[in-house]
Amino acid sequence: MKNQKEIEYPDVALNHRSLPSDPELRVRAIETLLLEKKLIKTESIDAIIDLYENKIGPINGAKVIARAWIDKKFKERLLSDARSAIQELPYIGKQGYNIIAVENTKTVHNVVVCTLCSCYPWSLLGIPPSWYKSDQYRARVVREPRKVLSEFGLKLSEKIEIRVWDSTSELRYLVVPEKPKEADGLVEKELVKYITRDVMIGTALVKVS
Amino acid sequence: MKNQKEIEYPDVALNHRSLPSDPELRVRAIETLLLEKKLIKTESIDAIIDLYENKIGPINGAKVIARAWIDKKFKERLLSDARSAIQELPYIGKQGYNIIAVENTKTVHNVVVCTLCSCYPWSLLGIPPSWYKSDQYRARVVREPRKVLSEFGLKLSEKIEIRVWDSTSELRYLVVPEKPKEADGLVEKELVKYITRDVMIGTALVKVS
Amino acid sequence: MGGRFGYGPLNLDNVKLKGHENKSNVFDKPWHAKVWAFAHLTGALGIWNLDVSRRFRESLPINDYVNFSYYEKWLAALTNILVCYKLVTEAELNKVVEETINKQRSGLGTDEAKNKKCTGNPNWDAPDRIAVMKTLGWGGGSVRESELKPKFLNGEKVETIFGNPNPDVKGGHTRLPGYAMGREGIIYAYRGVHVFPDKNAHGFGEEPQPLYTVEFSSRDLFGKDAEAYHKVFLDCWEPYLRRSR
Amino acid sequence: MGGRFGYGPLNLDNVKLKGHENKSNVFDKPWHAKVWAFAHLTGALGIWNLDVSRRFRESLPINDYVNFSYYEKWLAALTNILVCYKLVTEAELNKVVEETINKQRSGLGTDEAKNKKCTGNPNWDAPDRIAVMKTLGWGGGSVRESELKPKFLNGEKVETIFGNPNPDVKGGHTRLPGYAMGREGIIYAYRGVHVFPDKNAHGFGEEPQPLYTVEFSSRDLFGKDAEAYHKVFLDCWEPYLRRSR
Repeated sequence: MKNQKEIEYPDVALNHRSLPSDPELRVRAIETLLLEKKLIKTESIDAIIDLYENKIGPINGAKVIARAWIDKKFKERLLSDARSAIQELPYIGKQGYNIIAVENTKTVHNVVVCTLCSCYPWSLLGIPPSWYKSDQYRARVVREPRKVLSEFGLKLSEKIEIRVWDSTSELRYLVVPEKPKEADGLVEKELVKYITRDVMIGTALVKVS
Repeated sequence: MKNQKEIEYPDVALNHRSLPSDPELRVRAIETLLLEKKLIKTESIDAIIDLYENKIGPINGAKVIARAWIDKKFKERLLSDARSAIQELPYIGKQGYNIIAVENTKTVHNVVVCTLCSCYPWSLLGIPPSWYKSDQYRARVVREPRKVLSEFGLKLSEKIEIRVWDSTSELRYLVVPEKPKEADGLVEKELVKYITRDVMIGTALVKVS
Repeated sequence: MGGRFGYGPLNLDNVKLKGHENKSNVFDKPWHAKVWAFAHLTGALGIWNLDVSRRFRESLPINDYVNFSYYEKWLAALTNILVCYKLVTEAELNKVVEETINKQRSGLGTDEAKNKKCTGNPNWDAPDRIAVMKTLGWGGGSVRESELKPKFLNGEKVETIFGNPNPDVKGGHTRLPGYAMGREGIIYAYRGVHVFPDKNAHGFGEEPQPLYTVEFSSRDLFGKDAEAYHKVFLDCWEPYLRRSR
Repeated sequence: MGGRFGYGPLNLDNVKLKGHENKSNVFDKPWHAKVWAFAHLTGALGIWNLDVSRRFRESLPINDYVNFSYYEKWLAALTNILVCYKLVTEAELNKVVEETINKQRSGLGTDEAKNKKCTGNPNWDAPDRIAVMKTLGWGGGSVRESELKPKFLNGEKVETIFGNPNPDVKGGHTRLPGYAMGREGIIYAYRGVHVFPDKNAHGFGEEPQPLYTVEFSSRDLFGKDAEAYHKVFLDCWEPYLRRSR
C-alpha cells in the first residue's frame, strides 16, 4: 500500500461530472479506461458478477438461521459469536465480517439499516434490495420504524420493543427470527424456504403457509 | 385570513412533481390555472414585473448610503434606527422591514447572507444576484468568509474582523461602507455611482476611479 | 445549508458587475419574472402568510430542493400551496398540465412563449397594489405590540437549543439554522417582539416572541472547520435561547 | 440522512418478494453489475482502502449525491478516486468519454451494449481472487490486535461528541451520524479494537480504536419527532464518546 499521506485530497472531487449523462455510456467509458490501463481484466469482471448473481445470496443466511432453529447449541454460539459459529458450517465459507446475530423474541423485534451508506451482510444476504439503499428507508426507519414496517405489511403490537441497528462500523447485523409453531417438525432443507431476505433484515416475519 | 388551524399540512407535498420538466411549460401551466381561477390578473403580473425591472434596485440603497456620507446626523440616525431614517428620504418610500445598517470601519468588515433561503433588503437593493441565492455562497460564507470574499477579489487583512450577518428573521441588513478619501468633495449624485450593490452586501469595497 | 461542506467556488461568471454599474441583474429569463409575480400576487390574497410560503419552499423533498434553481423552488412551493389550500385540485392541475403540453406539441404554445415585453400598468387596482406592497415589506413588517419583556440582556451569555426546535409539529418549520444549534453566543441586541415563524408557518397564529441578534464566534460554531476567527450574527427568537450553563 | 424529514413512503413496487422467494434482486441492469465489479476489482488493487472509497462516495456534492442512483454514486466516486490517485489523468478521462460518445453516435456502441451474459470464469487468477475476496470481507476485517483497553464499561452512560468529529481534516470523513451527535446513550457492548475510519479515510493510517455498540432511546435522539418509544443501536468508536456529565 502506498503512503497515503502523500495523496492530496481535494475539497470536492468533480471529475465524475465530465462523464456522459447516460449511465450506460458512463460505465462503458470507465470500463474502456480500466481495461486499457490494465487495472482490471474482463475475466475478473465476469467472475465477480457471477459470484453475486449465482453464488451468494440470502440462501446463505437462511441456512444459518435454519441450522440455529434445529440446533440449540449452534444457536447459542451464533448469538454469542456469530462469526465463528458460521465458520463451522462448511457450505457458507469464512466470514471476514464480525457478524452480530440479534434475536427476535416475543417482546423484541430487530430491524437493520445503514443510514450512512448501505452496509449489509453481503456474504450472507447477497446484494441489498433497492429499498434498503433508498433515502426513504435510511432516513425514516431510525425515526419511525413502526410506520416503515407497516409499509411492508408488518404491524407490530405497541408492546413489542423495536430495536433498530444502524450499521455504522464493519460489524454486520443479522436478524434471527422466531421459529413459528407451524414450522415444528420441518427438516432443515424445508425451513430454509421460509427464511426470506426480508426476515433476516427484520422487515418481515416468517410465514409458513 | 382563514383559520389556518383547519388546514391539514401534509408531511411532504409533492404536487409540484406533476408539472412538466421544462420550467417554461411549468410556468405556463400555473399561469393558465391562476388566470382561469381569477386568482391573479394579467395587469397585476405586468405591474409587479415592471416594479422590479424598472422601479426598485440598488440605486435606492446607494442613495441612502450617499446621504449618510454627506450628512453626519443622518448617518447617526441610520445606524441607530435605519427604518425611520430611511423614511425621511422622500425618494425611497416607506420601509416595512426593520432595516439594520451595519458599518464598515478600519477594523470591521460586514457581509450579509441568508443561509436559510435568500432574505434580502429588496426595497433597497432589488432582486438579489444569483450568487447570493447559490448554495455555494450560503453554505460557505458563514464558515469561510475570507475565502469567499477573495473569490470576489476582496482580500482583507487578517487584522480586520469579519462580521457575517445571517438574515434569519425579518430584519434586513444593509452594509454601510467606508467613504474612501478619493470621494471627498464629490456631490451626492456622483457618490451614488460608486456605491454598488456588492458594496452594500459586503462582497466589495468602494472603488472611486 | 450554512456551513455545509462539498461546495466548490462561487460561479461569478454572469454576475460580476462591470465597472460601477449600479443595477441588479433583475431577471435572467422571462419565466423567472413570472414566478416572482405569481408568488407575490397569490401571497397578497392573504390566504397564507409569509412563513407558510417559506415553510413550503424549505420543505421541498431534498432531491428537488438541491437541484431546483431558485425560481423553480418558488414555483414548486406555490404549486403545493395551491393544492394544499384547496384553491386548485389535483385533477385541475393535471388537466392544465396536459393541455399545456398538448398546446406546446401542436406548436400553439410558441407564440405565447415569446411573450410581449412587460410594459407595466400604473392603473392596476389599488387594493391589489396595496396588498402586494404589503407582502413586499412596504407595509406590515413582523414587529408586534406586546407586553412581553425580553428575558435576556445585551452582553448576556446564552446557549441555543439543540434538537427539536419546533415542539408542535414533527420536523416542523424553524428559523434556527442547524449549524447554530446547541452553541454558545452572546446577546448583541434586542430587536423587539416579532411574529414567531415556528408557530405562524403552521397556522398556530403569530404568537410573537422577543427577538435578539446573537453574536457567535466562528470557532464556537464550526470549531476547527472555521477558516479563522470571525463572528457570525444570527437573529434568534427567545424560545431558541436559554441562559448559558 | 438518518432521521431527516421530507421523504414519502418506500417504493416497494419492484421489490416485494413474491411468496417465499429466497433470492435477492441481484442487479436490475447490466451496468449496475459492471459498476459493482469495477469497484471491487479496483479496490482489490490495494491502492486505497475501504474507508477512502466510502469517503469518496459520501463526499460527492450534495446535488449529485441525492439524485444519483446507488450505482451512479459508486461509479462517480470511483471516477474521482482514479483521477485523485493519478491512475488516470483528466485528459485521458475526457478522451475516453469523447470516444465513447462518438462510438455510440456512429452506432458502434450498440453491439457491445448488448453484452454477452456473464458466464463466470472459475479460472481467474488466484491472487486477484484472494484480493477481491478480501475486499468482500471474506478475509481481513477491521479488528486489530492492540494493547488498547476499552475506557467504558457495558451499561455505562455516555455522551456522543458534538461538532467536528474529525479533528484532522476540515469537514473530514466520520462514521458518527449527524442525528446521533451530542446525544446520551448507554454502552451496550464492547466490540474490540477496530480500524478508525476518521483517520484511515484520509490516509493517516488505521489508528485502531475501541469500538462499542451504544444504545439510544428514540426520544433522546429525535425528541418528539420520534414516532414512539423504540431503541436505536449504533457502533461508535471511542473518540466519539465521553463520559456522560
